[in-house]
Amino acid sequence: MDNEHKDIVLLKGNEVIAKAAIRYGYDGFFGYPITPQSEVLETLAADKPWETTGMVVLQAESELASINMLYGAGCTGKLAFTSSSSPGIALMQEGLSYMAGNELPGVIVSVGRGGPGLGTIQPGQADYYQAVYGGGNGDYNTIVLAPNSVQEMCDCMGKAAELTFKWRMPVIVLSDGVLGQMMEKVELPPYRPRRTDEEIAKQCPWATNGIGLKNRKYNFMSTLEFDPAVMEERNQKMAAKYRQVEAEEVDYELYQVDDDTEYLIVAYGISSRISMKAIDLLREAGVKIGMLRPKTLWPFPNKIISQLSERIKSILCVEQCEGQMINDVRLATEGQATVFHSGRSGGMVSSPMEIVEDFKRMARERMSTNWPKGYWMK
Amino acid sequence: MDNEHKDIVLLKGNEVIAKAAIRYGYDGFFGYPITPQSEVLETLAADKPWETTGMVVLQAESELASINMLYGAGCTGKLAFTSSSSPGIALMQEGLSYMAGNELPGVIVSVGRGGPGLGTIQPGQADYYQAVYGGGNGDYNTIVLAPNSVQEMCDCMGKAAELTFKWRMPVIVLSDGVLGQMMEKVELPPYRPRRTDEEIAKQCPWATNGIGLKNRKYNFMSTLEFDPAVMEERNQKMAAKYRQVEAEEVDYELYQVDDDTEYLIVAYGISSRISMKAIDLLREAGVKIGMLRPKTLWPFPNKIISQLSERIKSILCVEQCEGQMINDVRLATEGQATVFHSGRSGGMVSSPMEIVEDFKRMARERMSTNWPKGYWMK
Amino acid sequence: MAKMRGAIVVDIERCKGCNLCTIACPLHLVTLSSTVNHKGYNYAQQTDWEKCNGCTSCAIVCPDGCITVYRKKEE
Amino acid sequence: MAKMRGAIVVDIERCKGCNLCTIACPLHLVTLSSTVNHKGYNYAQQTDWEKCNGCTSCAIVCPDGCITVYRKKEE
Amino acid sequence: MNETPMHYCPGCSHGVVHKLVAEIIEEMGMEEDTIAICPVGCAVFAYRYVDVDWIEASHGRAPACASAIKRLWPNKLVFTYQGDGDMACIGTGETIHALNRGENIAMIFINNAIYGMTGGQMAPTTLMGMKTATCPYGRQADLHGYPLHITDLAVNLEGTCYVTRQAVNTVANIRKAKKAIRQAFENSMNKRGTSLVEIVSTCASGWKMTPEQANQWMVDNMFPYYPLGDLKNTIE
Amino acid sequence: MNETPMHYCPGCSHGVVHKLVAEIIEEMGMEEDTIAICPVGCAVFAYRYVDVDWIEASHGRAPACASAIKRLWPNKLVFTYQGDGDMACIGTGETIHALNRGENIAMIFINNAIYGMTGGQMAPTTLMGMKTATCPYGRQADLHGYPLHITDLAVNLEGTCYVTRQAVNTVANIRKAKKAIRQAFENSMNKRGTSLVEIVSTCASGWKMTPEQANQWMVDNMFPYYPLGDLKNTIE
Amino acid sequence: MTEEIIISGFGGQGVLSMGKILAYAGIMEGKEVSWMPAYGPEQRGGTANVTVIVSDNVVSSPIVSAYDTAIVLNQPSLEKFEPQVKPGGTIIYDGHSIIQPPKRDDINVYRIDAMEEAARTGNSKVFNMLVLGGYLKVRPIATVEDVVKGLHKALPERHHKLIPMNEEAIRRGMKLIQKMN
Amino acid sequence: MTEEIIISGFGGQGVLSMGKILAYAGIMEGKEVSWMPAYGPEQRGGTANVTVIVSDNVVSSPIVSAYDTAIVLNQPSLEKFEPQVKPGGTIIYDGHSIIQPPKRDDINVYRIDAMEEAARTGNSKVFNMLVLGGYLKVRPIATVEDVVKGLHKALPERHHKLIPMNEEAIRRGMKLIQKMN
Ligand SMILES: Cc1ncc(C[n+]2csc(CCOP(=O)(O)OP(=O)(O)O)c2C)c(N)n1
Ligand SMILES: Cc1ncc(C[n+]2csc(CCOP(=O)(O)OP(=O)(O)O)c2C)c(N)n1
Ligand code: SF4
Ligand code: SF4
Ligand code: SF4
Ligand code: SF4
Ligand code: SF4
Ligand code: SF4
Ligand SMILES: [Mg+2]
Ligand SMILES: [Mg+2]
Repeated sequence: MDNEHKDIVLLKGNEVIAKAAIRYGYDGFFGYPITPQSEVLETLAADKPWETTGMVVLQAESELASINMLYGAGCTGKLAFTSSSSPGIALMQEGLSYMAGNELPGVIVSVGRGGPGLGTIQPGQADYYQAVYGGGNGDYNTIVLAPNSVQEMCDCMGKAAELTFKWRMPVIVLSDGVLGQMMEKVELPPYRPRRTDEEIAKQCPWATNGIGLKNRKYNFMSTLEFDPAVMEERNQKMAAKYRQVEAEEVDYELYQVDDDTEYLIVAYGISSRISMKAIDLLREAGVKIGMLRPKTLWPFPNKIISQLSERIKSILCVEQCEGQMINDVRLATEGQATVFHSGRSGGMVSSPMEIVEDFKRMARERMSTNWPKGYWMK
Repeated sequence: MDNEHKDIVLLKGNEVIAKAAIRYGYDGFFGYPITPQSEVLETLAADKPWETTGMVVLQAESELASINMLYGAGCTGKLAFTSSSSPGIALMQEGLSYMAGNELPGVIVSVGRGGPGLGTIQPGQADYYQAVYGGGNGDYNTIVLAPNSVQEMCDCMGKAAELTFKWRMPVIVLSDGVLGQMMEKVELPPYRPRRTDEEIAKQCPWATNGIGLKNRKYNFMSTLEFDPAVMEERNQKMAAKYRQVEAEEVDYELYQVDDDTEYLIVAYGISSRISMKAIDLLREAGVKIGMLRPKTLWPFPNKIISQLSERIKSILCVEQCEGQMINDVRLATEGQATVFHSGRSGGMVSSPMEIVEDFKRMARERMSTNWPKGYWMK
Repeated sequence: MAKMRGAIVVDIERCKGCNLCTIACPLHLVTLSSTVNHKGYNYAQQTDWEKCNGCTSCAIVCPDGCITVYRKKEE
Repeated sequence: MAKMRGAIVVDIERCKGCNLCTIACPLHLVTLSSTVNHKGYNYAQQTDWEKCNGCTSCAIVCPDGCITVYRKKEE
Repeated sequence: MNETPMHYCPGCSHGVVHKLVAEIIEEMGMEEDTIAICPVGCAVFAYRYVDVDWIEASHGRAPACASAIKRLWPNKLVFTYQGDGDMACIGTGETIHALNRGENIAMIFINNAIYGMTGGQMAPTTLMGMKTATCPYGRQADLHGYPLHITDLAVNLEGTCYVTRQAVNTVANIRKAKKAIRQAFENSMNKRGTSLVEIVSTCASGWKMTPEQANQWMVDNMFPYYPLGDLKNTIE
Repeated sequence: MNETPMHYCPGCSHGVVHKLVAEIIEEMGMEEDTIAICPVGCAVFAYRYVDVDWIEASHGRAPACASAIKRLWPNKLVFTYQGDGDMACIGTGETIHALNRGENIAMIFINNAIYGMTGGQMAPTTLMGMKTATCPYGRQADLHGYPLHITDLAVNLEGTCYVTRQAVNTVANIRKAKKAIRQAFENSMNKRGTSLVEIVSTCASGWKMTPEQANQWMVDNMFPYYPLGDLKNTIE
Repeated sequence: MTEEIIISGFGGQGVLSMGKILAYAGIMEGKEVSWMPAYGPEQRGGTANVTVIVSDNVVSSPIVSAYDTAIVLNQPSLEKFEPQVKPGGTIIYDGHSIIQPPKRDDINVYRIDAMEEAARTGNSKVFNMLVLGGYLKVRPIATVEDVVKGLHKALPERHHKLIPMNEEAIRRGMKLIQKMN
Repeated sequence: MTEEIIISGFGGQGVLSMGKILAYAGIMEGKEVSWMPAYGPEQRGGTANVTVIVSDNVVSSPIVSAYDTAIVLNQPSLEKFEPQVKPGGTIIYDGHSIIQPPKRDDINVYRIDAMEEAARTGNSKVFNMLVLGGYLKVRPIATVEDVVKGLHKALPERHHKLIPMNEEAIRRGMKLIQKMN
């Protein structure tokens, strides 16, 4: 192991995304500036990886161009990524649908801000639907990873690189402006060499890169089909793959969840960090509360939520938006628990005390009334 | 009433969209060709409404331009629409988020084809998520109407015009390639004059059109906020409006649902038409089956589905995709009923017999096993 | 001097009867058949086997690559 | 001949101390203060009330519209 | 120009151009008949400062937005106000096509060779060798391509009636720029086609200079590459 | 060119150009070192007919896709093959910026003045007065704007090394077009910047003519507006 | 009465407009109708088909699992749709375009040599009207008068002068059709 | 030990880098840290603040509801953050920039005339280091040595020559700070 990587540094989440990508052997980055993620491209531009690892860095003319560059890179079996924020990700939806439809690798970092529209440049988590349900057309899914620390921003770049080739589907790293802008200690990974052409030819016999032709037929990458029956087959094959990903790749973390836990918070990303503090405060006050933090938003940790729902009175879903993941939590409970919303929106971020207050309100309402199952506190 | 409107004509759904828009007094259309909806613009171009009603018709350079033209029109209080199909709608997600964020009127006709990506030019219903959950950033909703006949394509243009101004939010007419391409008898509405500038000034004091300035301050339309607290307030105000729309605008239709109904199909658009035939066939065989057809997909008919779920054994959700609306149906059942999927994808469309077969399979599985609640047949 | 003799073979089932070869042949040796192929097109055929000089014009303009030209030098 | 006499009033709190008026004044009558306004900027001020001819150059170049020029003809 | 203090950095060209726009609208008596469209970029808040009806368009799409509006409201003064990132980068398609359709709008184009709002990244108009946050070692052809002179492209499009390049660094240039913008606005009212007024501008913050240095740097470096003057005028 | 029967209409120019592309790749011995990018448009299925690795890009974005690929695979022959709707309408931004960055790719541009695939709608390149499904009474400046000659714009962009306009209606023109495409491909391999080869083409179906009539109409109407020949060549 | 018909052939054979005229004829008879096309991505050539339903009742599904009548105008169409004709239903094929005729014996098989007739008279435009005539002969769901009324509706004004020619072709088609089993 | 600090002032006052140096100093002490900025859309001017947490334990939430220490360098910052200081906590303000000093008496109020000192010495660059010194005096969460080590980490190599000057400013700031209540 070289020395530098053991060096613990203080970096912004966005900077770490860039540095991790270089070290994890990414082949390319294509992106367009937007607050609060511009440091990704800026860090790459400053670090000049094209002179060291050979990574290509290109400032695209728009997010549309970015995603279609990523599409091109993915078609040829290269490991590449793009990065943007809320409206920029909105512009990528057609491209994402194409990537998913062609079962391509590619990593999309989404650093959420307040919305809708241009919104605010302050942090937000209102792009859950955008990432998990997608605005692209057709039946497709993308893996969605949700880091909650600068270190995890770093690790996610490695995990995304692995998953995107393992399953041949785009991976979204859904982050937010807090994680992008805050600094924490981080241990960067050792440098991993980029794959050689030969390795790519071996790993990606499906890719359209002209290499390895001696051992295979010509490839093409197209989402168009003459015959809808063929398209349907492709969709069914993809759907089967998605079921497999759901079975194998769910990832989550429990905090203060034991047999006695009476209340559950479900939160991801920055909300999970703030919730930890809220839980500490509530535990100090004697409340038996814990947290489930999805580390993958798709596939979603349905099973564990369903299990916990059987015995937990009510769930507080904390997200910095008007309520999006809460839908998936409600689905996962299968009607067994009542789910309440907590969180700010438009660029505002909850403080730990605000979550505590929301919890108290939930507990009060929960006790005073007989709420219908799955009631959504609005 | 003039004579022409009483004339019953045989028209394609797409043609009717165009003719209805002219007659309902739309001020503008902005769109880009794409199969299977190109007849919308083509019919407008042939009918030359700019010479009669004064409606503006402009072929845009892309779907991005289309939606931003619609945005401009909406800002100024004009009644305008655009029309496209799957990947074209994907490109409109940022613009839609801007429109919703500014609470603008505007109608978007989405004529679904097989996906994902370029997919096929055959009909599809895989753009439910795209329409109902949206791929734009931030917390927003749009009203989604789901016609199931050429006549309803016509009527929806009137209903959309009304709702989009009533609630100041974009309205999506979610159709599919069958409805767009098939011909049925249709009674076109009488010509309704376009609003005059004075009427617009009165109806839309919020609009940025320079008119009516003597009676108001300068207006501006912006989704950007300096201060996230102000953005949050805007979001909360919008969320409150959405709750009101959910309370007032849910629309659905029941077919063969009575006290004895044991099985329920939930289907919208073309799937509901095919399902009607399947139900007729099943009823002939003595099966007590009926259908709930959402006419609004957002707001979704949660309450009635929840009520019916209390007594109905299991639900077959028919849609021409790998399963999207089924999520909302499952949410609506609140865990009280098991929901199964039926439908083709990628441009394939179920035949009535295929739905009958899927029903049989459901009934068999339902009886033979103790399925967990909300089990999703995949 | 050596004279070129040519002959063309049309892939009848591939031909779409666009007529471009007909126009391109400087010697007007190609016409469309009166019967159609399986796809329903009137396909191209050479009318005069003698005059063709194998210039390949017909093949060059054919968008569907239906025409093969055979050539031999005749002394 | 009639001579123009001018005087400028700077909206001190609006001023951002960009110094462009200073450069624009043909008579070098404007400088930045050594103290700052509430926003923390060293604001513009006229140093010589006598020489100003009210040419408005300073006002025209000011990006923030901080300068009002008063003029009167002096015979 | 109203009393609201502007959010721009000290010495920013946007402020000067805003003043001109406000003055012209007032002089033309068009306050009540103008629909103005501002971009995503530092001028995103233009609506705070000039009292007419304003629309904040999405990044790069102001020309599409304005095209629809002018067609729906043919008797209004409709203009866009855009930066170089907005107009010449993400919005290239909308720009070229609005110009080519000859929409009866005016387009004001603030070319400061950088992305001001997002913190000084490279714009398509950034000069060769110039340092920005995303080309910290200077713009280089192989990595970043060449500066895009979109205004020159506009000249060759049939829909444009007036294409000009101006600056606001001196009193004389400010006066000329004002005349140009007024001409463009009049063209919109007279339905003569599309007018494009480029203002070669400074961005002291993005360039990491004082406003004075920025003005000088502009004269020395920008003007040679983006020479001032009328490029096309079919009206005179 | 493989044996797969093409889906094109009788007489379509696409077929001829496909043949040329296939021949050149074979002549250059580049079958195993080519990455070709086809558009959304009638040529969407190009990958069926020419045996190299192909990518079907989303509508208009082939230049962006190709830019990334050439940078990642600098020693491959990378070219796009696009229609006028694809390249000059929805993809205007990606086209201009790839050209301006001087990406080392070749771009083949089939200008048939119409949207063939979707059934004959107006394209940006549709001539004035020409009738299409979306301008059934003929293209008119006030309603539809002017024909866009994007190839002429390319000439003024610093990143382009070779810009030419060709046709494939006669044996002689086919030969010239072939030379042009070969030059463009060589430029890509030699990393000399971007080459743009426009092929003025027919679309008998979209134009509602027979293939012969279409060829004649092209000679009479398209060539005057889109004159053939090299527009820029920095290589010779 | 409900008649569910599929008409299928090459693009350019007039399949879609034949369906449209049939649907309009249905309307003239006061019936409910639906017309649903399907085609490939080719602009010229390729295959096209249309499902027409003419019924006394409101048409629920425009998509059907089996047809009362299939009119097949090329070989692939025959292969695709012969199995989908209801037992006791009808299949009509063009004698020239179909090399291998239908084999089912639980349906009524008719042949019409419309292509030949059109070639003979040198008027390929009326091919589909000849076929329509044949169909109406064996499945008289509308009178020729109503079909002609339907033609007035289906064709743009400027083509109305061609209606007499079309009518004649319909009547000729009625004579051309022959039962094959 | 957990210290939750907010530093707030105008953009350009060096608020963010002061926070960064503090965070690095914490690392040098072997502590866990987080640094979270907030700023407006202006590129120059406007307000900026940063929340720094230095703790013996892993930092859960980088966002806190109340602060142990608030360092406020302009009037709006004081108004915003004075109420958010924990009882018994500390507020430090710059004497020149703040016209209306803090009023709470359940917290420790300190004043440092750093702006004045910086103006006096003609070196406005060290303003934030003077403030940092003052802070370290009253909240000695790190030794000056560790802060200097932190400076080495926080500053790019090319600025290392400025470190002695910064160290000196820190030490001077320690002397400048005065308790006000
Ligand atoms: C879709 C989208 N992409 C990116 C951004 C981020 N963004 C905001 S302003 C801007 C560029 C501004 O530069 P320019 O247009 O030159 O204006 P200036 O600030 O220099 O006046 C960018 C990229 C955005 N808001 N939306
Ligand atoms: C985003 C998107 N918009 C629209 C379409 C529909 N579409 C397919 S091809 C095409 C235009 C094709 O025209 P052109 O590029 O000129 O190619 P041609 O068919 O004439 O060769 C369009 C608009 C699409 N597939 N995707
Ligand atoms: S080879 Fe030449 S002469 Fe012979 S048929 Fe072809 S075009 Fe005519
Ligand atoms: S050019 Fe080719 S396709 Fe056309 S008629 Fe001749 S052989 Fe047939
Ligand atoms: S008005 Fe003219 S002379 Fe007077 S201060 Fe201003 S620039 Fe100087
Ligand atoms: S130009 Fe205006 S903002 Fe700048 S220093 Fe002078 S008065 Fe102040
Ligand atoms: S960043 Fe540049 S363009 Fe933006 S306000 Fe500051 S100086 Fe002006
Ligand atoms: S529609 Fe036009 S471009 Fe497309 S294949 Fe047919 S002739 Fe060629
Ligand atoms: Mg700029
Ligand atoms: Mg074309």
